[in-house]
Amino acid sequence: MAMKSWMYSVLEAVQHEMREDPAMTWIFELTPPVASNPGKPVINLETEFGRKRVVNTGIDENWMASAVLGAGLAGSRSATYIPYQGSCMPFQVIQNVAAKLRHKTGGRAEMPVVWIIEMTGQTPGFAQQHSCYEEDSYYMHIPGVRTVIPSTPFDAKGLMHAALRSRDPVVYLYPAGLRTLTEEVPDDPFEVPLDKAAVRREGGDLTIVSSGAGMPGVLEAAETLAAEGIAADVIDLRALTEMDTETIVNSVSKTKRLLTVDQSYYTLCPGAEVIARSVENVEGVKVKRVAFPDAPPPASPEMFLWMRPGPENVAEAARALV
Amino acid sequence: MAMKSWMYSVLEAVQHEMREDPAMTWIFELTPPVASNPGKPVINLETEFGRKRVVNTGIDENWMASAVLGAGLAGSRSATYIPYQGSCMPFQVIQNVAAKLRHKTGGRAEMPVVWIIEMTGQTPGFAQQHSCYEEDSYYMHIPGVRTVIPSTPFDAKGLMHAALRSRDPVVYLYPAGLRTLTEEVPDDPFEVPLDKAAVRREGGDLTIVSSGAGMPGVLEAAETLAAEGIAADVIDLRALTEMDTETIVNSVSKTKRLLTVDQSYYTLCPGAEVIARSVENVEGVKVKRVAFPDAPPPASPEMFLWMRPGPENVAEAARALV
Amino acid sequence: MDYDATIPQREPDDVPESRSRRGFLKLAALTGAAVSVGRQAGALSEVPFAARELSNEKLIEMYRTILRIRWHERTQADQMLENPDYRGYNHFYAGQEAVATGVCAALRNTGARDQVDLAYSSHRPSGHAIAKGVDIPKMVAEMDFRSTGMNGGYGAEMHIADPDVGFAGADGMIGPAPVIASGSAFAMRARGSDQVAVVFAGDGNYAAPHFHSTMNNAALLDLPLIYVMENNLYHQYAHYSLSCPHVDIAEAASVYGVHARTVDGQDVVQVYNAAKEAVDRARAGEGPSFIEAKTYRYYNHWGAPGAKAGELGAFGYDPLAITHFRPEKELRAWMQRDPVDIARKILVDWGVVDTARAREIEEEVKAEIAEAFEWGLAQPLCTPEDGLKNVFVEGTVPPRQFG
Amino acid sequence: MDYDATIPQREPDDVPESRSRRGFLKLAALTGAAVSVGRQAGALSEVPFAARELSNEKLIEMYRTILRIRWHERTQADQMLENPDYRGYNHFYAGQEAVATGVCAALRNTGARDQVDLAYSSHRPSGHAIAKGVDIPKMVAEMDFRSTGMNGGYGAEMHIADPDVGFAGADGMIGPAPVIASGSAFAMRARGSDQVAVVFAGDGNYAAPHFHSTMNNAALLDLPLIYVMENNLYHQYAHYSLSCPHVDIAEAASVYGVHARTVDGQDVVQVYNAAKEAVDRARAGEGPSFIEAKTYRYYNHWGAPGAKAGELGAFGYDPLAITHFRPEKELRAWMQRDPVDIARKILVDWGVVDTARAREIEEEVKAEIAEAFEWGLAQPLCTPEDGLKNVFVEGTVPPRQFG
Ligand SMILES: Cc1ncc(C[n+]2csc(CCOP(=O)(O)OP(=O)(O)O)c2C)c(N)n1
Ligand SMILES: Cc1ncc(C[n+]2csc(CCOP(=O)(O)OP(=O)(O)O)c2C)c(N)n1
Ligand SMILES: [Mg+2]
Ligand SMILES: [Mg+2]
Repeated sequence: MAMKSWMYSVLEAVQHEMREDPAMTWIFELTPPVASNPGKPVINLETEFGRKRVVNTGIDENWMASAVLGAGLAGSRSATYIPYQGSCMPFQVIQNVAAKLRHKTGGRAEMPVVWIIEMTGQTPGFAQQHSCYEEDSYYMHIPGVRTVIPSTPFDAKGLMHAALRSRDPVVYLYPAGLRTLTEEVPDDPFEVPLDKAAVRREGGDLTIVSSGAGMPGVLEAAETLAAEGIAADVIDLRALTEMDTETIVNSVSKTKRLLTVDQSYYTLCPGAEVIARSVENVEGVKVKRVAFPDAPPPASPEMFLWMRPGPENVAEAARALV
Repeated sequence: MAMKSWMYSVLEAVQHEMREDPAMTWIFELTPPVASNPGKPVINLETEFGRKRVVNTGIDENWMASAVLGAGLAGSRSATYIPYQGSCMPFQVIQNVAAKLRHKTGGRAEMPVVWIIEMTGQTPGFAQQHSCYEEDSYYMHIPGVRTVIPSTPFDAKGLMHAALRSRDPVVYLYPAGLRTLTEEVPDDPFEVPLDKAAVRREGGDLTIVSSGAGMPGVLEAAETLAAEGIAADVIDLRALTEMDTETIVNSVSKTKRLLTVDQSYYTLCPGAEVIARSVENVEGVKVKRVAFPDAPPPASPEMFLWMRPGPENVAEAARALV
Repeated sequence: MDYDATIPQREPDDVPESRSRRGFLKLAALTGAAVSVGRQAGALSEVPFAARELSNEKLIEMYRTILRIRWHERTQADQMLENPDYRGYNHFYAGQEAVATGVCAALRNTGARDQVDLAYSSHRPSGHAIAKGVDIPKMVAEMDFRSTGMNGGYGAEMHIADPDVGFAGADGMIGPAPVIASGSAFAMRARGSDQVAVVFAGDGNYAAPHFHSTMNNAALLDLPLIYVMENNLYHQYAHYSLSCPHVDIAEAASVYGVHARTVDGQDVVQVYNAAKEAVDRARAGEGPSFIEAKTYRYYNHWGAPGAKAGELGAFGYDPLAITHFRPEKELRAWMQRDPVDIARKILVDWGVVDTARAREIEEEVKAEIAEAFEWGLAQPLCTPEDGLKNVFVEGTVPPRQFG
Repeated sequence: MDYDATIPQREPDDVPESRSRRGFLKLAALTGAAVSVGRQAGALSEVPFAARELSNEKLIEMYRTILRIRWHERTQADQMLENPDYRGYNHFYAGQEAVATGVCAALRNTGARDQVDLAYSSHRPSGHAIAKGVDIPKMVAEMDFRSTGMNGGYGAEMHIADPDVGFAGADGMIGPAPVIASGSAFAMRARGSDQVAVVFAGDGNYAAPHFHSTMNNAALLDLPLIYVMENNLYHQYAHYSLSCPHVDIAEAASVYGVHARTVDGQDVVQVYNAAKEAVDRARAGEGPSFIEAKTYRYYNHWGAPGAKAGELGAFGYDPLAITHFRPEKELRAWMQRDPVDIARKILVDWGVVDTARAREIEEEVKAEIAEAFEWGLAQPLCTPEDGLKNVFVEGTVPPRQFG
């Protein structure tokens, strides 16, 4: 156990699995699979496992995503790290090939593969193509791949172990803005389940549901609200597909107040699904939805920071709801 | 005015616009841009306008979609017909380039382009990659392109005129299963607005919202229900982005009962957004959602036809709601 | 052979006059009917004649495989044409049998997952599947959506797969399969296995952007990938010159440094020779190969329109009066060089069997296929609720059609 | 030039031993520092020397353009290093100035939408933008997110565009721009215009699947497309030999039948000659061209790390100790062939200006750029609510961050 950075926690999991399984491969593009952490040995997958197993080639995210799928079908566990700029380049092969492969073969295809897909949304000034945070919804609508999105270094490691060990293909969304988080993370391997939401706070006045990069702002807002006497259940989805409806419905049945918070565009943001499932199952729920407007993120920090949902927006919407 | 097939209605619109504008181009792949209709001259865009303006090259839907975008940016109106097999091949360039281009240039990019994207979902036996009906949600989450989905030959023609004349880029989803529909369609050009839902039936007991290939089954169910004394408002979304919230909210405020019907996968189907917007705006709404399960469509007709929402499913869910 | 007629008609001032296109037209006009002969001679002289080492048993088995594919296609076409209860369909492979057979004869088709060679197929999979060794009755059942089919009735024609014999499976999309196959080859190389990954793809795949990814990465990483391009001249209604500036698509591959061959796809021995060379290279760590097999399909793109029950091939079907449609004379010219005939003649010529025995084998195969259809079409239909299974390894997803 | 050092170190048994890769290594070792000289001589002898027809005014204007780019970069780098209030950033183009300048000098940079030639740019756009003739003060304002900037502060560096001068704009993605540019060329050809579409793309674009789509369709349709590949040897930290089996990427283009040239990207005259040839061909309906300009960037991939205010270039920055990082000696060797120096020497040598006048021009340009920054950084900031505009042509979208 030690304080660990996000990236170190993730690569620790990958390193462990690659040591256990000499057939496992890793394909990268921009980010060399290297991480260091105070008081810990440097992890460098490329030098430790060699360029036959750990490789970068050209800027071709579709090849990267397809190649790990092919590796899986050949019986080798495999993962790739797709940088956010290329986050939708492999969309078609995941949506239309990988996601349908087990079903179409009547269960005979094996796909022990993980696509780590970076998401951004954090850096003001990077604009439309480099500040967007929208992929959650695209990948969430796909059945047949498990789509998860960690929001803490602990979960990042535990979900990585679970994803690499899963026989289901996993889209592992990685909110790059959370890279600077650190927390206590065990050295030994452990799993966080791929289909369970986390209740981050228990309140009773309202339910706030968010995920990934939305979580820090939500937790900050919940703190503020608590100080004002408003106690919120805070749910971190973690699993987008399959979504943990039970945890949401349990909370909403109790609070009858639901606030969803997303950095993704409003229309069909994950919160839309959370709301729909809640009101399908619970009557008389009051709802509100905080999300990025249906506009690409602009470059100007003045525009961008005003549009991106922050803790104050969350707190304000919560106040209006209770 | 004459009874016209779907494809004839669409190509009539395209032919008219191409005659008006000698710079306009059309890129096709499988389906030669040819249509005939009893008592009407055959339309053949390729022979009428020549292969400099009407072209097919290889099986490369990303090129097709990107090429019309480039044509638009060069000042030429342009459209392409993407067959359903390639429906998500051009996803990235639409989502991450075209949709962001007007915003990122501060309004200076002009994109008078239309991507006609075929959707299937109708033919039992075609299985996962050829019976799916899922693209509505992927394209609907994208801001900056107008995504529309006609459900009748009349709308198909009117929306095509509107799309081709729009300065906004348009994703025009084409439910291929509706190809066999015919109805009275005017010979002269006319427009159906790109952002207005259609109220197909007025009832008052409940609101049923659907779109595209879902519509025929919904209308059939509404008929059945009417015979039983249950009167439904039936709304055809037509515009997925930007969605016509007003029409939905007006109806739901009145009925307080909302049933959404989609052929798309349940999680984040368009109905999730309809439900979320409804309950954000109207209190005390009872909701139900009919959709394709979160599984790829299987080949076996027994499995597929059971899973695909049909008129009986719609009627049954409506009965349970009122 | 009415070769020129295969080139789509165009208005002179409407024709893109690229240099390579002009080259294509000229070359095609010059060589005409001799194209495949010229290629054949080339292949004979260039590629080591590995087939000389094939045992008589193996040669007979290859002949049987060709016949199994042929009679599977013909029987299924007859079903489609005559049996109103039959619901299956196919993108028929008849005419191309020697390609799948020659290639798969050079592969390891049994063994554990780290032993068996993998073959990726396309939307036209039945020939590849049979050559790779799948259970034909189960495939027949699958294609008619039966619950005891090879894939439980979930996939049917365009999605059949049988990992047990290394048949990675059909794929209904043009583009992705070769890239995915290169990933299998990458994994094989990474784990130090001598397996190879083969992908069968049509000429339509050349224009897909995936072609570049596949070739480039296979070359850069020296992958044990064998790309078998079955150039049957058409994708649907379009002649390949509309989408490819090369006469031999193999040229496009060799530019990446990929070992490339063009072979007569109607002659199983030539296909085998090229495949054996490619497999030996790949197992020895010498990297990827590309084999362009010139071939032709006897039926139309999909299903049996234009065909008559009991007759081979489909003639004169062109409902949309598509200008680019393949001419009937071209089809008839190709049928003169039928892969079944060619294989039979070789076996007789080499003294492996006599004509009578060859005919006998054909009758045996016909009976085997008839039985396969009998068994397959007698299998139980699927249970509706099973559609909710096999989304993930475990569990079922909830029904959602009821609201 | 320490050329070998640019090739990533690898363990012998870990190296993919593709034939082309070996060829690459051998050729690079053989030619060493002489690479660009050899190419230069080749280009001089092959490409018509169109520059002989350039007027003195035009030559001086080209020199000014190079200087404008150079001083824009240096001034902005200094801002980033020294002005804590400066928020802009750049992927600096310094070192590559001759490419954008030589190409755009051969284009039509004004006129209506059916007259002006279009240039598509990349994530490294400032040089292309200036050469195409955008308003520099407005670009400076845009890069610092000002509401009166070229794009209203919506886009900033990686998204600048100015359709008025045919600058179709930057694009932060690797891959799509060349394909889109080919669509512009398609439209130009379809409407019978003699316009051309140019796309600037880095060596990183070679491996993207889009490369194939662009080349193939440009060739098949004979499009008036000019693909200018600025091969500055690296994409981020990776030498291009990791992603490309060719020494000259132009080889990859010529295979499609696209007219291809390799030029010394440091010499504006050679770039111009190749560009003029390509433009003339395109306008005459002779189809696409590919120009590979061998060049180098003086700063690191992004921003100014490793740079010192007031000094040109960035040295010795490699925080992640990346094995594939470019060696400092390589950078210094390239700086010996600086595009500004080369352009100045040519002008003096041809008697267009004397050294004193050349220096004077440089001072004028420096002053012009300084003014541009003064104006740009004094512009008003954006209004938050404006972020909801320009999603569609008309209207604003609703705010949704408030719930
Ligand atoms: C991405 C994509 N676009 C379009 C199609 C429709 N389609 C199915 S098969 C086919 C033609 C394929 O031709 P080719 O690769 O030559 O194979 P052949 O049919 O000749 O065996 C096309 C266009 C598809 N399956 N996938
Ligand atoms: C699809 C995609 N993947 C990854 C990136 C991240 N990226 C930005 S620039 C760059 C390197 C580009 O190299 P090159 O094309 O040689 O241009 P240069 O930077 O040398 O000018 C990369 C990988 C991107 N922008 N787009
Ligand atoms: Mg073909
Ligand atoms: Mg570069």
